[in-house]
Amino acid sequence: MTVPALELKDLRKSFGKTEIIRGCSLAVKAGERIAVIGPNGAGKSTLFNLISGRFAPTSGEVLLNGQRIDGKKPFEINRLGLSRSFQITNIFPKLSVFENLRCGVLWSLGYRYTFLKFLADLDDANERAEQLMHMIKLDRKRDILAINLTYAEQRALEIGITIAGGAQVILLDEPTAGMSKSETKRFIELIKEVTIGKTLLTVEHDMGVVFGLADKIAVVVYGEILAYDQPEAVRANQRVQEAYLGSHVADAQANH
Amino acid sequence: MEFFTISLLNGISYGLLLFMLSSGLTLIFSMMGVLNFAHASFYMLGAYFAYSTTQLVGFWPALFVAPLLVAVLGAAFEKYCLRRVHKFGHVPELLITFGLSFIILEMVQLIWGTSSVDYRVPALLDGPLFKIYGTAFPAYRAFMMFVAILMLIAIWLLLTRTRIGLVIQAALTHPDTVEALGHNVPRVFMLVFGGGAALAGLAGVIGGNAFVTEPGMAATVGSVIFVVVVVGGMGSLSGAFVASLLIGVIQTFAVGIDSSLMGAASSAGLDITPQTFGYALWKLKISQIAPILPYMFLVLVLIFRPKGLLGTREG
Amino acid sequence: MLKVQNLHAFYGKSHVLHGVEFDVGEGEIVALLGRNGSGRSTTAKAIMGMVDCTGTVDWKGRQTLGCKPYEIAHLGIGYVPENRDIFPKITVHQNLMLGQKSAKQKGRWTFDDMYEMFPRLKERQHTEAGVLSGGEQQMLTLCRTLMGDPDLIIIDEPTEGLAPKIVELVGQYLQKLKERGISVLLIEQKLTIAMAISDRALVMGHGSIVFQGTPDSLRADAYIRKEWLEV
Amino acid sequence: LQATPAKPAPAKAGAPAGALAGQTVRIAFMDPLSGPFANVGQNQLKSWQFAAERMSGAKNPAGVKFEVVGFDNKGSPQESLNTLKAAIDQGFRYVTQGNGSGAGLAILDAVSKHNERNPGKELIYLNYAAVDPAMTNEKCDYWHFRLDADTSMKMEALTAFIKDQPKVKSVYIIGQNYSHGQQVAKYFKEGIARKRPDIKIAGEDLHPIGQVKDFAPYVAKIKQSGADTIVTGNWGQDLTLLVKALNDAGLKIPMYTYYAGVTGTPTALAAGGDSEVYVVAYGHANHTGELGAMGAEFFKKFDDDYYTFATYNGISLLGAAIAKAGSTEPSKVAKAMEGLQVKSFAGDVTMRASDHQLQQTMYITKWQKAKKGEYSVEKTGYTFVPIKQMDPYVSSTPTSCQMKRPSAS
Amino acid sequence: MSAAYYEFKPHNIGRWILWSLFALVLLVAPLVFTSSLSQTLLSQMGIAIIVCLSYNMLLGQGGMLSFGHAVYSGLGAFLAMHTLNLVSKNGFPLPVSLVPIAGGVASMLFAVVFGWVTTKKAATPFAMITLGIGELVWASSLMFPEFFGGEGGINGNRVAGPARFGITFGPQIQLYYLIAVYTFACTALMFAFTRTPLGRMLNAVRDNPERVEFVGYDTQKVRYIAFIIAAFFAGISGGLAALNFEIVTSEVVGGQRSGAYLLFTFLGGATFFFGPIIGGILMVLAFVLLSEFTKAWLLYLGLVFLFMVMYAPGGIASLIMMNLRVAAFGRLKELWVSYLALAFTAFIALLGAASMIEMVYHLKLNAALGPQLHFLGMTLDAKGVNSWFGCVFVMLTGIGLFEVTRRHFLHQWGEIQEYIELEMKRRQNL
Ligand SMILES: Nc1ncnc2c1ncn2[C@@H]1O[C@H](COP(=O)(O)OP(=O)(O)OP(=O)(O)O)[C@@H](O)[C@H]1O
Ligand SMILES: Nc1ncnc2c1ncn2[C@@H]1O[C@H](COP(=O)(O)OP(=O)(O)OP(=O)(O)O)[C@@H](O)[C@H]1O
Ligand SMILES: CC(C)C[C@H](N)C(=O)O
Ligand SMILES: [Mg+2]
Ligand SMILES: [Mg+2]
Repeated sequence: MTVPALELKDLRKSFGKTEIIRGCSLAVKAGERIAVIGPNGAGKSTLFNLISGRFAPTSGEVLLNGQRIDGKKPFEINRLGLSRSFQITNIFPKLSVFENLRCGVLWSLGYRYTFLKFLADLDDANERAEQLMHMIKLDRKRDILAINLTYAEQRALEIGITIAGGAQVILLDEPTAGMSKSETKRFIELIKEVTIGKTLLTVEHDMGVVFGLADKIAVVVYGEILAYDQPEAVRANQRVQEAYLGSHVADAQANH
Repeated sequence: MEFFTISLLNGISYGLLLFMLSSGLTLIFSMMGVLNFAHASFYMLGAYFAYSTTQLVGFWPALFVAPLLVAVLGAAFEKYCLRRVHKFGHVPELLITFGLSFIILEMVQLIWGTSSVDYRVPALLDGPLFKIYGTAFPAYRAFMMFVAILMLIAIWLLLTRTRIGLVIQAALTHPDTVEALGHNVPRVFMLVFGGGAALAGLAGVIGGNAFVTEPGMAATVGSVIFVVVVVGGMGSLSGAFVASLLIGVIQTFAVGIDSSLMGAASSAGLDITPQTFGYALWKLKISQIAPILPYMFLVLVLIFRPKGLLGTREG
Repeated sequence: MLKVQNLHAFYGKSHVLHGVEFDVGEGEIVALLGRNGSGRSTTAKAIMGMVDCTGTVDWKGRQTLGCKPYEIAHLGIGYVPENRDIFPKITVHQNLMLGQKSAKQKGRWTFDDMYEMFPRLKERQHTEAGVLSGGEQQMLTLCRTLMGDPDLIIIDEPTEGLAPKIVELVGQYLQKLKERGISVLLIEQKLTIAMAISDRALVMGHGSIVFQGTPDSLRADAYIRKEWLEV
Repeated sequence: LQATPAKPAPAKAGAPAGALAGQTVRIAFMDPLSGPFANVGQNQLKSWQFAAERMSGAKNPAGVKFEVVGFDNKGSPQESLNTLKAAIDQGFRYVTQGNGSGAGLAILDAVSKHNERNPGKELIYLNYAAVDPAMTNEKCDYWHFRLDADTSMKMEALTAFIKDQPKVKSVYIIGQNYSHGQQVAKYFKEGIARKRPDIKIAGEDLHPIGQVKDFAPYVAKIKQSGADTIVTGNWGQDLTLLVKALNDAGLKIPMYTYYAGVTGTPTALAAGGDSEVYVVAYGHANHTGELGAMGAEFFKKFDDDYYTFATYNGISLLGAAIAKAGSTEPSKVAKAMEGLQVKSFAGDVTMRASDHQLQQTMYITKWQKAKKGEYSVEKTGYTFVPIKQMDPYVSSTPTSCQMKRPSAS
Repeated sequence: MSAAYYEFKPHNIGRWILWSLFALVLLVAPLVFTSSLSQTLLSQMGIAIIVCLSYNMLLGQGGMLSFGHAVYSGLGAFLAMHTLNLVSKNGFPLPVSLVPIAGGVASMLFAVVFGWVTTKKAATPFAMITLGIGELVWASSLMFPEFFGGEGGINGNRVAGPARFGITFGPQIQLYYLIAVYTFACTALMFAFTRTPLGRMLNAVRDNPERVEFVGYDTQKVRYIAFIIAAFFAGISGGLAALNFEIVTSEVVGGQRSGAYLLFTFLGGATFFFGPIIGGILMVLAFVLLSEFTKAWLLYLGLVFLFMVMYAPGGIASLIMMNLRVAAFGRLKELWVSYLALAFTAFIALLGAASMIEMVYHLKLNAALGPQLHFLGMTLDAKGVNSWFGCVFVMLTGIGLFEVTRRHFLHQWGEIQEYIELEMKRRQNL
């Protein structure tokens, strides 16, 4: 049996007295696309924060390719090949699009803290940044400061930075939030394209996105994983219906 | 025992004095996030205004008039200068207060001259309040402590009984939204800055004659009041209060401690002679560094508890 | 109640709204639809006096253009901004307190009403609002505005980031508002909910209103939908 | 531009006064004229200008005219070097400075280097108040002349006074923790051990300069120690706050100081009420005669006190030296200045050749309410009255100076 | 802005020209300004340029607001001076020209220690820690005469060791050229730093430290390394200052010095690389010349800051860049008449205001010397109604005219900016 790309073992997190994550266990195989859904405040973003090192778990384990990463700093986790995007756009506002992306690739290409080489001479990094820029379709905005991009473009850049380091496991937190229908559609295609061959976890509320993107769905309710299964099975699951779906809004989205 | 009691009394009263000096800064810094480098200048203005008003109408009216004048100046500065740079971020805000401190200093020198002025403690409060072990406790010092406590209560009421604190905190991140909820944000900012300036002015009225009213007086309190505010914790009034008392007491007791590293080393069997490397450091007595202990305290607190003693936020 | 005429709005030099005209009646839910960047949020901000604009905005017979945002708020217009502009450093309860225009204000709504509406908020009432989940923040902004007891409430994309069930809930609550005589100007992206609850729909495109009518007529108008809404 | 004669008048040998009359000697004054110490600098600049004006022309043996121009060194050693350069560019050959030994040492060193590197364009540095003993000891320089008495001399006078005070039994030393404060402590301990070994040092405290806002803890410590006398080199705020704290605590013991007379300090002292403060200095507020008249006139003109009497000595010495040298050329004047003796306001003063330290009379004065006819310092109603006058030899201290004199002519 | 755009052009002629020009200015400046004061001023400008640039590594590039940068330039100066004395007194075999490097290395070592605690934090805690450390170092600088030389500081003689090629560094001009070489080299190195991976990550840390952690970098370490590098350059400037003044006193580590670095770096413009160069030059001019020119210099300085922060928060560099942008779109020539008019009217207004300020100062400081004062070739009577009336009149006229031209200019400027925005959009969509 192969080692799962990402595995959670009885993960728990409390803030003060309230326990927000109450024992999540989950194993994601390499190359799978998982959608994480659940009611507001269920703990989806918190889960992502625990995995990516923003918070340290109260107890439990997180394993990346079999290696424990819980309690590590975000940058250590990132170096091990896990990258994430943010629910609220989190980019480098005063750097250009190109620079944003280049910042994302530098570490993975081994440039670390060097100040003895010129950026301009780092052909591999520049090429990779150009390539990413092309992938997220921002070539024409190459030298625009990120702060001057439109919302959708910023979201795209957010994804671009996330995948820049070439991490094999990618976490996306509501990547399409705030986008219109048409943009969302385009965006799903984009995400699909750039994450080929990678392990992907996405939080989403838009069922259209969820069903369009996911191989499997994990349903988080009140800090626990209520279900983890194929989309069709989850949709049919009675408890999930009660807790989360079960409305014409979801149906309308999913059937769109 | 005698020394301990007197030192404790001195420590607490010095702590309260620090609080008095820094309360206005706490108010402005914690609410508006502005590192007001002109705070000490407002303090100085308070002293000078009080000096002039005292000559005209006496000390007691000056106690109200001078802070009021400072408040008006502070509010005007907020309205015409500070507000414009708010959107550029904290560094420009800080620099503009820097510029203001230069201007105030020069103005003070122009109006009142470069020397100290003869601003005295009112006769009513001149002299000792009581004697303890033969050492007098001056009445004016007690008055200062009293005013410091009043300031604490006033700010506390302002923060808890009104929503000004909430409005400002909210407005720091989303001024437009707060305004759309029906709050006159610019006016609140102006009032708070004016209020902070008034507190500085009041401290000046009282500190000016307790110490020396001269153009250099701003510079001498300049950085220690930042220490109080930061050690206490940004955004925390009680923190500033605790920090003032703590710094006051620690510093006062440190003055009484004449031991040095050399003493510690020799009791540990090491022999330190003037030839030893870093002899100057070895022979330094704790009492000699007492007045700069607050800065060490500051550095240590920030490293181990960047939020400050009772603070809730880091930035 | 609200009558907007010939509204032009500017961000610095860029002209964003080009003569917007519409009105909102008492107890009416009006949906303002349109693509990203069509100018819906700008319309809301213009009514609230938060952008430079010209034209007339008539509220209960009074011209409010040129008034300050807080004055407009005091006249009874509530605004729920997009992007979840909650105040991150203060608690949930304090956020709600700021919704009231003064500490003494007694409105149609109490804290308990809000907590009843969204029990999740009650649970979190003493936490810093900044750590709330995205959805919880969204609920909070809505409640905060309601605490100000407005007669007209302008809501900018309230269902963004809410779970489908909650979206439906919000729809129900908007209808309840309407029952209490409050008018709603609902700016939405998600047609499903907007069409379900609104009395009238407006479609905006390139800074002006390109369609006005009932939801049903909009549903029927394939051209408008294709050209000005989704694909 | 040049201060020295452009057209050498046909020399009447042996009658230099006639030859020099009408020439102008320009002195560059460099001290803080802005910033926190501006008050002192402004007062001293006026004093120099006042003395120069008063003693110009026929009033000095050389018959030259003196002119003093102020340069703002902001109290900073580095800025002093800039002002020195500016002064050199403008043709000044005489420089005076006094406020702060830091700037003083910088000027001393720079003048020395300049003179070495630019023969024929020498400068003379008249130091009127920088009192670090180093300037006339290990760091002494041929081009530097000190008009004030240095820390060790003042302490010599002070200990000589204390020696005769039987009620002094236990002394507390408090000072600012920098070279001056450390020196005061050192010289006091040395001197008193020599003169009154029975006097106990009850305690010694050095505090960072300008950092103490509240001296109450120090006063508590002093009281605890049982000292009956305080000796301090503190100045400015550090002095006034100490005095206030002593008053507040009701600790009435005599305090011996160096700098209670500096601009601003008397006002602050007066505001603090009666206190027993003594000052050791080479002058006091109640001189009569020429100096007294000057003080009165100065007050009338500037509404300010004249207390930098070194300006008087400085100009007198310079005039005499120029007359003796028969030239305003600094290299000659410097030589003439060595060992020169002139009549001052309190007997004769001598510029000791071995280290260029002026030997002069010293006073111990006491701060008290001014009686009728006494000079009211800073209009406070208080004054410094002399209680002891000491001849120059009393305060004379040995020097370790190994003066390097220019070899040529 | 535009700098990044040209990055990949292999032969960047513009940049070559700029750097050659910089070198040329350094080369000929002392030939134009020959007095000994101006030579030492030029030397000090070189020193100030280095230290302001190094300060801007923290402030502009790393978003670290330091209140204690003088600690590093100052300690560098002290150690350089000790090194120089080793050379001159003990014959330590180090050429004098390399003494500044010793200062740099020493500062770097201090930064390794102090920086480790300082850079643990960012934003306000960072600023406050630097304030605290600055105060501590300043206080110790007076307490330990053994190392810092007490009030007189420590001095040395830069004419030390064997002269190479007849260069002793005795004459100021020789030292100036040494400083010029260092200034050029340090500027080039610091510019190069902005083009390296670490330099770029430093910008990223300034903008969004949290995100930096999620692209694999330890923000603390980025700040720490940058801090050490900045200290190195600060130390070099300190070492040069030690050679220039041949004396180092405790003022060099003082808070005022640190404050001046902050103020003038900002005034020059922290958002552009070359801003601090302007700032450094202005710093020397303000402290040395302005104070000679007028007693009211602190007032003027305060006012300049107030207005600059309010109306040009990007500093002088941003004003220059804005005009360059206009020039790049070929529309600067329309503006020069307005600029001339603005300058002229502003001059009139300032003349009136400054005359009044000078009269007030005169009344306050030199009233005893009579009411006459000379200012800019005019003779004013500080007690005369005519002078006051005249000044008020001049000032009001100036202000009035200025306001008229300013309105006109703003209109023009807005129009040009609009044009540029449109043009840029157009080019983008090409
Ligand atoms: N730092 C924190 N301190 C206290 N409570 C927290 C903190 N962070 C998150 N929470 C709480 O944990 C709960 C889960 O939040 P989380 O952001 O994970 O929800 P979510 O599932 O992402 O919801 P949404 O879909 O609305 O974004 C929320 O109730 C939130 O208030
Ligand atoms: N602060 C601003 N400065 C300049 N232009 C702006 C600003 N805010 C919005 N715009 C521009 O105004 C236009 C209308 O924006 P608005 O936010 O009103 O659109 P919207 O319909 O609400 O879209 P969204 O779905 O993105 O919320 C857009 O082209 C946008 O780029
Ligand atoms: C000519 C086209 C290929 C590009 C054009 N500027 C556009 O993006 O619309
Ligand atoms: Mg979430
Ligand atoms: Mg919008």
